[in-house]
Amino acid sequence: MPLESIGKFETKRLGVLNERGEADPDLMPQLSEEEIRRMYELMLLARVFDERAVALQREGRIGTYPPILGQEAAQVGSAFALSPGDWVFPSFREMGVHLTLGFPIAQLLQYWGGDERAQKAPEGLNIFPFCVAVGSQIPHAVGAALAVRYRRDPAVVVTYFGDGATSKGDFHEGMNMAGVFKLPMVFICQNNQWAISVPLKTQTATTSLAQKAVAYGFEGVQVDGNDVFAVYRATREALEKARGGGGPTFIECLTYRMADHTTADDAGRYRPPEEVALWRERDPITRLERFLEARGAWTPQRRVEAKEKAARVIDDAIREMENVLPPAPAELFDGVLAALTPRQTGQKKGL
Amino acid sequence: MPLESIGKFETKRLGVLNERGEADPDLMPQLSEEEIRRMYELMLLARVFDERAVALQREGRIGTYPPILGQEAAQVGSAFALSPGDWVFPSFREMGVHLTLGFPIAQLLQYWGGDERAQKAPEGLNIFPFCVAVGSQIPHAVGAALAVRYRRDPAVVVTYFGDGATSKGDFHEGMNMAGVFKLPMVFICQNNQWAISVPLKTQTATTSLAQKAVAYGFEGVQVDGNDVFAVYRATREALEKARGGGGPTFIECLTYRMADHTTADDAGRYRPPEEVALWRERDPITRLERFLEARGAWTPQRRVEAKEKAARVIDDAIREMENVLPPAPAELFDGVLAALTPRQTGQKKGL
Amino acid sequence: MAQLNMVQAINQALAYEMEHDDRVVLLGEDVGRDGGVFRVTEGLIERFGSERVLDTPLCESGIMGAAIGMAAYGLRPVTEIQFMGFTYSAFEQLFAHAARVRSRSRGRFTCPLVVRTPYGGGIKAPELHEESTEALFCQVPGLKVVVPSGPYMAKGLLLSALRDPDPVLFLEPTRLYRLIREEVPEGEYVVELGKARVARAGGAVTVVAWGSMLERVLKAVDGYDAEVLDLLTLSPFDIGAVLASVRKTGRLVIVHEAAKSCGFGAEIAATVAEEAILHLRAPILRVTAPDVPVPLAKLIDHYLPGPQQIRGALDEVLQY
Amino acid sequence: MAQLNMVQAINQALAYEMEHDDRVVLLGEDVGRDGGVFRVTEGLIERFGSERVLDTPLCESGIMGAAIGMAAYGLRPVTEIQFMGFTYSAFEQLFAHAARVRSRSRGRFTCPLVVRTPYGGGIKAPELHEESTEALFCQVPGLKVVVPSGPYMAKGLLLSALRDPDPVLFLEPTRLYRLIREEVPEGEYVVELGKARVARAGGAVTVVAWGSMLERVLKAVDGYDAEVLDLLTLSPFDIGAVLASVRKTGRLVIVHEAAKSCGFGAEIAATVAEEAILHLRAPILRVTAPDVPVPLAKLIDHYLPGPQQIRGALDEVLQY
Ligand SMILES: Cc1ncc(C[n+]2csc(CCOP(=O)(O)OP(=O)(O)O)c2C)c(N)n1
Ligand SMILES: Cc1ncc(C[n+]2csc(CCOP(=O)(O)OP(=O)(O)O)c2C)c(N)n1
Ligand SMILES: [Mg+2]
Ligand SMILES: [Mg+2]
Repeated sequence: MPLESIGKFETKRLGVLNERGEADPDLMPQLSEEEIRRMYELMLLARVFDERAVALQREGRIGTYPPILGQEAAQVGSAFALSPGDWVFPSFREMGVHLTLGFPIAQLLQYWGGDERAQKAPEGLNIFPFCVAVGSQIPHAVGAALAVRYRRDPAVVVTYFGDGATSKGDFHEGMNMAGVFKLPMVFICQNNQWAISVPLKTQTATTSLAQKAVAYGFEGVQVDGNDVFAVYRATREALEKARGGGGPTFIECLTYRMADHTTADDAGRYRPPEEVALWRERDPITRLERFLEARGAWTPQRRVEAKEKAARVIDDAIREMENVLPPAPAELFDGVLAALTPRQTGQKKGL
Repeated sequence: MPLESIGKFETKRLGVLNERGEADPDLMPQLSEEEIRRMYELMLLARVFDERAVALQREGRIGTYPPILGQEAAQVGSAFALSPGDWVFPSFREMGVHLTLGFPIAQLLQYWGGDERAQKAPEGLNIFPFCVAVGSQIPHAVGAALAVRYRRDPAVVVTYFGDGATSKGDFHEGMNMAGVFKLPMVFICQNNQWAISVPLKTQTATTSLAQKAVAYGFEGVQVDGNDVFAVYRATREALEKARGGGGPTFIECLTYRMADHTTADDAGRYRPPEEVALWRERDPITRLERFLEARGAWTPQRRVEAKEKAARVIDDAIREMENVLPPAPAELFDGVLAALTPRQTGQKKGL
Repeated sequence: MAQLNMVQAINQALAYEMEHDDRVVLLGEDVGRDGGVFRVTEGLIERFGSERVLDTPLCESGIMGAAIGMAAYGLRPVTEIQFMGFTYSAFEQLFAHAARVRSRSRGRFTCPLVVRTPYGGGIKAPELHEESTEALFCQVPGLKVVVPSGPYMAKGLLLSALRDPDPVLFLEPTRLYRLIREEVPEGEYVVELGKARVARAGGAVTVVAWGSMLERVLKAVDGYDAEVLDLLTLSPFDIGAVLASVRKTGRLVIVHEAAKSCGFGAEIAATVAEEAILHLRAPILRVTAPDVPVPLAKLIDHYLPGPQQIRGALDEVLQY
Repeated sequence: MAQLNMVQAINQALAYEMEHDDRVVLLGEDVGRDGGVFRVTEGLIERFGSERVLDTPLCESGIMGAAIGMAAYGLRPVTEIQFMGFTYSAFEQLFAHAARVRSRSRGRFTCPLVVRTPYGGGIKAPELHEESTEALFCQVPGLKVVVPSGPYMAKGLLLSALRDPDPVLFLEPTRLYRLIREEVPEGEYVVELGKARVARAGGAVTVVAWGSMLERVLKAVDGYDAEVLDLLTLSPFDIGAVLASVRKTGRLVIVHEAAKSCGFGAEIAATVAEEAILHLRAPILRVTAPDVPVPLAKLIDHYLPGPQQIRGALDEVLQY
């Protein structure tokens, strides 16, 4: 019995599309040309959305905004795998997920414009409000998954969060419960390697985030987060497993925050330009373009057209957003309680 | 690059003394006869303390008390490895640690009698007050270790907690910081397999608690918690590593809570008597006696004498505890602030 | 009608509602096989199964967060936090989430959640087992706070809470769990949230109390012409009832077992000083614990307000 | 003397104390290389090294807990919590630990800890970035709560807090960070904790405020014979100063940006209703935010009490 081995664990990394745009045929997920085209357009839509949002903030037309530049594959690829009944508990930096799932674009902008009315997801789209308190949405997803299981619904619950969030107790308590109750869940970590100015190595002493799943008794996998096919494949497999009663999966999408943390941040203060330049070369959109190009399905012109199309969609949304009347003061009281307290009623009248 | 391995981990279990009392010579830690005798006496002291404390509670002479029956090896063995300047952040069920470190016995009883004045550790003994909020002491240990490092002190910081505590965010946040800052710490988990009525399998989906260290980038090891030599060895090694700048270690002492959760609990409600019976046969004290007996260093008479000696010590402590005058009402204000606020001053006067 | 104690009355309310509404599920530490550390959920796992009565890992914040997700999904979760002192680690989930699900999602999701927790002092238990920090939670817009004062009220209020569309913190005065027996109807009845109860009519002074202090107040006022209001719901509290009584008596004494500063008594006093000051003939007195942490057993009796202090305050305001 | 804004004044206080007391260490998210999200700790890691200015993982509760352990060991940690809304997850550590280290250990260990956090509304930032829940913390025996109202006070109060033997929550009104410039002496000076300041003398009505509301109040009272008290320390608050002013003016208006119910205004009003009611000629009015969660940018101006509301309250009490 002396010094006995009681557990062996291995963490793996999934990549499908290399940086030259070559897909591993054994790992390439089943996707129609049309689906791949759609993915590409969504990634461009996310890119254009992001560019416009940053510009709107600079012009003072919306408030502080957290760019998703560089994370398009991780967001679009994962959301693309979801089914309509699934539930999503996002953080605040997954606009690519919202866009993929068809969340109204004007509403996204309206939210970042400081209007909480925009957090109301359309009926039928189970996306929880943006969650600014890092990691605190994770236990909510656990609860929804408990409810899914209790109701015997076919849904899976997905929660998104960043590398920084893995340091929070919420992450731990949520992952642990998901393991114990073997819940139909997928934990998707957008490891963009920075939490504001704090680099990954100050966030954790581990070599991967995926290995953290060892602490919870279920599978964790790292995927190349700039590889939309790998992200899609890992998510789809995890969703299938969850739907089949196989329990939760933790997916680390290793990607990079190419922009500032938010429009209120200046990343130049704390990270070397070389690092950013390196990752700029790994742009997830470029990589997909290389793949398409090799198949004869892409030319630079294709990008221009797709971007123009995206820009029209976004511009419409901006107009729509800017036509929304500001909330009336009385809307302060909207939804605070199903029925206001007498004091609230008085306060509302007194406004 | 397809599905590449990015990390391999193995969790090990250390045992030195088997259930027949045979020690593995390769793993047996260096301990003099005198030290082993001292360990044995401390384990018996802990046992007698525990019996007396439960009896005192039954007689209404102290309040609710959490027995340590069965955890003597895990507590004495680990505390025995500590050096004088080390810091200890306990939970509430490590009276064997306090006894080993020389914490005044009367004070232990006084505390469980509902007198917080007893939480004042003697000068020179760096034991933090009992911590009832499960797991919440763990980050304090992290902070002390940061201070140790800052001060370049030779101390190591040890924190004790149960299996239940590993589900709390505090455990996670503390372990993670310890890994990131590579702190001189030892995390000692008393895995007694129950958290009140919640069995280990409802606490975690993992096969060991030790493997949780994989999530924090440092070593975790499981030891046979009913084997005082294994516990001692693992703790001493972890302390040496920490003192040498090698960073933290997580030690899972796999043991068993042979008694009720507290004197207010009835474990018969939720766990099978066979399980308890099984573990009663693995009594850590009996195991050490078998070891000693095989060396000709133990007879049943030896136990009787040692128990009598322990009983005298405890009885003195009980007398001492019962001679302590109850706190005066004004002591409510003791230590609330270095200087009371005007309102508090008024309240104190008005008592 | 059966004579029940509060543990039984609460158990009955939970069982009744679980029987009639399959959205109601319980979760918490030891609520299942053990029936809860105070046995409040005894027998429920046997009756409703382990899918509706969940023993959870030890993680109050996670439990609270999970309950929020369940509620948003359409269930009506009831969490038991083992002692009020352990709600602190779940504070963010309650404050920033449970209470804001409806407003953040503008009604798309809601949070019909009941958080039950033993509350208050006088049981000679360990550290953090006797907290009474209700005022922390009364400060949270979107959250209701209810404190029963006996078995009958406990059942009726809990049934209301279980049907409330918004989150309710249900504080169960631990000292009362088995202290009082009352007639409790077996079937369904509700006590409306937000309404105080005149526990004793009187004309010379109004005494406002709740939870386990009510029992103490009722004993202490013997011989005084005091009107005693049992607040029952602290958030939102029954401002109308308090003002009506104070306008009649002209004097107000508030009794609570929490420390004085920023205790819930402050809100009551401030409201009266705002709305009915001209009816007051005397200072508004608060009889409370002192501004110190809740002590352990040996000092708890000196910490909790006693009958003498209550009568002292009555005598003082009656001088005016 | 230099004209400094509050960011600079706080930075100077930290630098001064770090220079003179090697026990002072800073920790928090982004306090090092980034200099803090508001740049309050700018330049300190360069000057004092990464052993004294620690960038931590993202875990407020862990940060707070670690700071407690550092303080117990003998250091004087200063934690920055990035926004007040993120103190909620650290609430247990503050409430059940920081504030009780001294009493639980009966003085064997202490907790000289300063928790700094940006506080309050009006900066049009995301959710949870504009909270003003000071009253939660004023309810904690063993914890002090300080709110500067400008650069001069900020530096002097922070130096006091850094030297205080007990934990201090130092709330920095975010809206004021760069709004006001004042002469701030370069060297050492302290402003005593627990003392209010008469920000403007007057005879007809007392207005109590703190933090960013002070600035608003001072503008609003123009033309009124109002005495304005800047509370500066909320816990313990300067009861004597409030009572003295109210006894003189006979009227009290309290202004705070937190929601009304159980806001800190309640404690002030209750104290006055207890100690000086016979001096009052008018109801005690609280001008506060309504009982709703802090809204996002589009509604924040309707949430925060404005000059009109303040003047409305003054007009009302002056009628009596
Ligand atoms: C609990 C909490 N603490 C601090 C913050 C301030 N903050 C906003 S985002 C952020 C970093 C988050 O890092 P990560 O989880 O990696 O997500 P990312 O921003 O990279 O998408 C911080 C510290 C917050 N929003 N919530
Ligand atoms: C935060 C918190 N939640 C709940 C409790 C009530 N409680 C006391 S001990 C305990 C179980 C602890 O289990 P474990 O960590 O395994 O330690 P053990 O009691 O087995 O020594 C619980 C739930 C508590 N003290 N603290
Ligand atoms: Mg990140
Ligand atoms: Mg245990």
